[in-house]
Amino acid sequence: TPGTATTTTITISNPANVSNVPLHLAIDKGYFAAEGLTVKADVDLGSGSTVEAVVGGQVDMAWSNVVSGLSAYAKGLGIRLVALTDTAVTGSQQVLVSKNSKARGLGDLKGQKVAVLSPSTICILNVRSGLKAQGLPADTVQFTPVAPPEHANVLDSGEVAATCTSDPFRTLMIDRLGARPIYDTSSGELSGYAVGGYLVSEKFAAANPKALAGFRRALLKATAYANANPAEVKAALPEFTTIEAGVAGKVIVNTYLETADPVALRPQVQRIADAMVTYGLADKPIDVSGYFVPNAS
Amino acid sequence: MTALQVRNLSKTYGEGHAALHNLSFEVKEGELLSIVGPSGCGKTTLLKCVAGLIPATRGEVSVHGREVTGVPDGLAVVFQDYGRSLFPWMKVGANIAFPLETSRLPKAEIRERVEHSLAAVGLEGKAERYPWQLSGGMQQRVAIARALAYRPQVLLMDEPFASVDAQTRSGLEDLTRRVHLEFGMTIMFVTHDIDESVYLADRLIVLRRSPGSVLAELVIELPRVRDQIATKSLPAFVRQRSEVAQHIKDAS
Amino acid sequence: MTALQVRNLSKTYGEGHAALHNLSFEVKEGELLSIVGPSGCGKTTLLKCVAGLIPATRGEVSVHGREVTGVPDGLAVVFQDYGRSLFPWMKVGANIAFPLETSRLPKAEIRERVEHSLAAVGLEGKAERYPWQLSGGMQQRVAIARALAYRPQVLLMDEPFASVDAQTRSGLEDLTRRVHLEFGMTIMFVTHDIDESVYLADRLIVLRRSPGSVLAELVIELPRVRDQIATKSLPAFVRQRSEVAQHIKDAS
Amino acid sequence: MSGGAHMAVPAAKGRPARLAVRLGPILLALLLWQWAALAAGSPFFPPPARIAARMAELWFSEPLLTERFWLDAGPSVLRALAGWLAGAAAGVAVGLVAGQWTAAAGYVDPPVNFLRSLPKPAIVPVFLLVFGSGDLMRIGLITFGCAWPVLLNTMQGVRSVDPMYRETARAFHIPTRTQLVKVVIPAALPKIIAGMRVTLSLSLILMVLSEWLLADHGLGHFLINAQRTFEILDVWAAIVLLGLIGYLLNVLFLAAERRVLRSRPA
Amino acid sequence: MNAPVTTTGVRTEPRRTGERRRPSRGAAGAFLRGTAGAAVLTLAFEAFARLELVDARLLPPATVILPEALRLLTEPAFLVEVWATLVAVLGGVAVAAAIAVPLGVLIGSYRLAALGLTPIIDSLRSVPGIAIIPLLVLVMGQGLQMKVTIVAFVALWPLLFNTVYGVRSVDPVALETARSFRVPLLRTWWRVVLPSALPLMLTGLRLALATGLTVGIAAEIAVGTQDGIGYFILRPSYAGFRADTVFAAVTLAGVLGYVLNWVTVAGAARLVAWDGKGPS
Ligand SMILES: Nc1ncnc2c1ncn2[C@@H]1O[C@H](COP(=O)(O)OP(=O)(O)OP(=O)(O)O)[C@@H](O)[C@H]1O
Ligand SMILES: Nc1ncnc2c1ncn2[C@@H]1O[C@H](COP(=O)(O)OP(=O)(O)OP(=O)(O)O)[C@@H](O)[C@H]1O
Ligand SMILES: [Mg+2]
Ligand SMILES: [Mg+2]
Repeated sequence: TPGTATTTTITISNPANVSNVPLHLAIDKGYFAAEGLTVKADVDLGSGSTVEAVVGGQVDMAWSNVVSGLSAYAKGLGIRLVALTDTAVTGSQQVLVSKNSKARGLGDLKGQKVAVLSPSTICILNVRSGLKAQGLPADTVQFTPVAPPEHANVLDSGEVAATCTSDPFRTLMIDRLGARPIYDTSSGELSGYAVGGYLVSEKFAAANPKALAGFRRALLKATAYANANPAEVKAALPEFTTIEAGVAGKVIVNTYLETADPVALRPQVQRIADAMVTYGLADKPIDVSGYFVPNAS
Repeated sequence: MTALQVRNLSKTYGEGHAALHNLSFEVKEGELLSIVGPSGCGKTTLLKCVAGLIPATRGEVSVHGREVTGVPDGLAVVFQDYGRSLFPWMKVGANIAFPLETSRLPKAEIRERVEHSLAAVGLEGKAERYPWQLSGGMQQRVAIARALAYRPQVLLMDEPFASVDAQTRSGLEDLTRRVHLEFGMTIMFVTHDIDESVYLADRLIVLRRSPGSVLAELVIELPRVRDQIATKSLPAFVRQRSEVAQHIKDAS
Repeated sequence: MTALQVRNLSKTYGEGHAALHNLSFEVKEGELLSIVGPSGCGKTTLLKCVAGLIPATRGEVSVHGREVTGVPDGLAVVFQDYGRSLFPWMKVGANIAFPLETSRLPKAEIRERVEHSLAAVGLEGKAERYPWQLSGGMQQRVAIARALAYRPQVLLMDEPFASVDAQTRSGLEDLTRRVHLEFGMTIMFVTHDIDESVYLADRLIVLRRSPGSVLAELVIELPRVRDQIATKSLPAFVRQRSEVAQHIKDAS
Repeated sequence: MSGGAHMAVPAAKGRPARLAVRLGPILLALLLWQWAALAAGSPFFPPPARIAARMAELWFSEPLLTERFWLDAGPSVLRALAGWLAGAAAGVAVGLVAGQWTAAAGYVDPPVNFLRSLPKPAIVPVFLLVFGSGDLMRIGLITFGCAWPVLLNTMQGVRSVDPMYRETARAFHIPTRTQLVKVVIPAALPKIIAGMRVTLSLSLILMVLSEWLLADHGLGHFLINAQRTFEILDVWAAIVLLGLIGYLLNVLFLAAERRVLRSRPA
Repeated sequence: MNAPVTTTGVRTEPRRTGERRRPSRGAAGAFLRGTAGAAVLTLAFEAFARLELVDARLLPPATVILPEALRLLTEPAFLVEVWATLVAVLGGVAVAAAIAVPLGVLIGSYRLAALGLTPIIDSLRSVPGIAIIPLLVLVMGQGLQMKVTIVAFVALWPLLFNTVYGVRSVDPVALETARSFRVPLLRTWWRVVLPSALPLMLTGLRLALATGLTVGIAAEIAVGTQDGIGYFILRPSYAGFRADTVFAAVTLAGVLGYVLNWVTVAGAARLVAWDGKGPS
């Protein structure tokens, strides 16, 4: 059973996105097996409940974006970060306007609504930092959470002036609807931000230090492989995500993080935590020093 | 003139349960026809067919020369199952006034008719009660009052006095004769009481049991204006009474 | 022995509508008591109080010496509103068998009783019909059959023959006398038919109208075993019949 | 409709006793909850006392209600009620027609049963595309969801009207319209009301669902936002507030129901 | 439905439909009428979609959705998901019925029970099922157990209220009859109260099934479970611009609801054949 020291099986709930390709590569290539781990990855389609499932012990581990994870951590829910997966590159997430929109930049969206995928997304930090860079107040635009599949709907029907969208929807909306990017979220103050990573519960971390260390090693190996073979990443996408082969070729693939020591990642995460305070996603400073699962070996 | 004509009427319920078979008779304008027959012989069925409430299986019914498809104009019914024919959500007064409300009668006239007909059935001052606050016999009288207040040209009554005591019953019988004569109302009166059927009727039909059809028809030889004591001791009454009784014995 | 005792019974519905006032009488074991009175005088109310279906406002009722709080053991009621007291979702046979099912009677015995009592009320072969497929009078007879099949020690009947024809009615009256004598059944019989009340009763009570109380009490002086023709022509019958009629005139 | 079926039960006598019966169980439930939450100690299941404190802070301080209360709950409740009323009206109207005319029911039945089985979250986008993201779409969605229970109950109620009532009405030449208003509806009323009671709370639930998308205020927005940002206490506060509103609406509804059904046999 | 009223003020008989006019009985007539109704709905939707107020790739017309739905019907992968949803829905409704019927009889029969339990019930049922999904996930994960629970939670209320109102509208004379024969309480409930309340309870069941189905699928969408129709809707929608498949699956969910309802109605027809014939 999960949560005991002898566990070698780890169940993971992960969304079907680009960030999780190395995880699946590691499974397919037997890297986890080599560490004596059985990893079961359940593809989770855009639910908001993965953190709850981790805390409740229904799954051992879940992928979450950094801002969501941090905000759960800051609320004292007893979760820990095992590893970060990737960092954003240009084009991985953009603010899109519709074909007929006259907007050229963030400033033109004044007083309008932007669809984001959740109320705790890095996009809000990025857009607000972008606004600040142009000398505009943070409340120039309003954010409204919309599930990514609906981004095309709300933009097309004019319910929002812009959407902050990642791949594959970003590619699809540009391709099919003629949507136009006006801002790239990796362009500002947080450029190269970490996108997300794997969370476990405090209890699980304490009980399974060895297994988690093994997990990290295997994942690191897969990460290196992925960075070295971008073509294979794109080929793997249609297999475990919902992305169709035709689109997968055009998808922007992030840079996977090849860091063995999680502590080295602390500045990366602290930077986002600080930005959350600056841009109003957290009401008090978050100290991320206790956030990481320490390396056991 | 013929007020009501029934020709070769048959009625079969569901699959093959015949209730009426090839019934023919007519009622003249302003006539009071009694219908007697054993329980279950099809009296209620006949009445509902005449009222156009249920469709005949075969044959036809016409009222004032027009074939009955729906409920004919100017016709009212007093149902046997009075308890269920009063609307429990309306007070007694409202129950009586209800059929009148769709007419163009002025409010005051409606109110007067309600009071009048309630008084006629001996229920003065009960207009503000609900039907379920009345005794069985009182409910039955409310149903009668409703039909009377409606002033129909043709009135069908299905065992209307079954639940009232002898004294009230006599009063209601006389009331029936009175409205019949006063308004020239054509009345079809279903009963299982032989005395009552003879006392009330201008003409009388005895139905035979299963499937119901006409066994006998009598023209009642009594004066138009009748009296409970005097009329019932007339030799004609006594004779026709036992004649009907004999027929009913044959009918069962 | 006293089967049923009513002492100073009063019943007031809702706010101050008195239906019964200070009523006292008793019924001896194996006696048949008729209750007559004008419509609305409180007969049904009295019967429901005796059956423990509605609570008395004042006074008390006891059956076989035990005060009535709920429905006493071994008691059955035939309701005036027969149409609604039959369960429309049960066939006639099931309606009659229903009260027997909780007894420990074997299935065969129940079936036999159902058939027997149906036959007794002249409804052989109707067990598989639904109540709403029967005529009014037939429904009423089903309700009677149900009570008979139950074989109660005390039977309360509320105008049970109101909707049946004279002939059937005579048959049912004789049936009532028969079960009364055969099973020594104590019966309280509410009716508004004077002939019937006298013909059936061992003793008779006339109720006065509003609020109901006892106006007169008669011991009927007729032989135990009766006959529709012979008994009704006895001088005692004729005398007591008109005595009751006079009382009822006073009662209204 | 104090209920034909109330079987010889001594009704609670007097006001204090009634109050005790009314409040006793819910107080007991609250105590149990408080105890269980404290015993469990999970961050996801805060004790009711803390939830109450948070609710007071959010909505019930200042003189009586905070400005925030009107912002969060006001428009939401109005939307829910508007949708509820519209849905009930539509349900009663169609239900009457379908119940009264068997032929009409034949036409209406399949589309109705198809439509009411559509998963609501999946059709929100359709509503969005058709009605936009304003109140029209939200009220439309609530109406859409609330109409079905009322419709079905109305239909069932109309169909089981005692046939004697209809026959009586027909025998007295009551025009069809009057028959509907004065006979069929009153006879079916208890069942129609049952349907409306079911949908009253449903309207709140649909309100929350409708506010998940593109709303910038309202309880649904508050709830989903709290949930996504792991403000567990706020989630609970919103849930309890919804329960409270639902309870209050039902109290009003029951009072109205008692008035409407006052004249039924007891 | 308007009664023709002649100018002289003489009331004429409003045309009655149904009674005289031979109702086209039987399955064939019903099927034809039903098909006609469905066709009208389809055409209306088609016309709306063809107006192109909305991009056809986001809201495809019926002529695109229906063939896709037919294709899905022949796809075993889809049928497996239908089964998964069905199990959760039927399980949940069964649990709900097991709670709602006894509770409803209790509340419908006893004023005290109604008085004491109504506050709790009315508060509980205003809680949106979807709002408590994360809490349920916490306790029971994202699988069948969670789905059954959430379905049971939402299906409970229509069943409960229809039972309560059904029990309350039992004819008092019928109850007096049962009491007069000293029929024991439980038996009275079983043989008198429940049959009389049955038509309304069956309506509750139909509501519960539809609500359970929509919420079951909603839960599948909301938590991103691994199976069920919701999953089948979610997957193409996350692939982007697969509105045809999404709406085909949504349509089939509606069809499933229709079938469930039809089965209930057909099953109920015999049970409540007496309804609308006699009193109560
Ligand atoms: N709805 C129905 N379905 C099937 N059979 C019916 C229906 N209504 C009446 N019947 C049958 O038709 C026959 C005639 O019934 P009807 O009610 O006309 O008799 P009736 O002469 O009025 O008797 P009563 O004097 O007892 O009221 C009876 O045998 C009855 O069982
Ligand atoms: N539920 C009730 N609520 C209020 N008043 C009632 C109720 N039931 C009966 N009454 C009244 O009590 C009185 C007696 O009624 P009851 O039914 O006992 O009369 P009854 O003697 O049986 O008359 P009938 O011969 O007409 O059946 C009547 O005046 C009636 O209006
Ligand atoms: Mg009859
Ligand atoms: Mg009576």
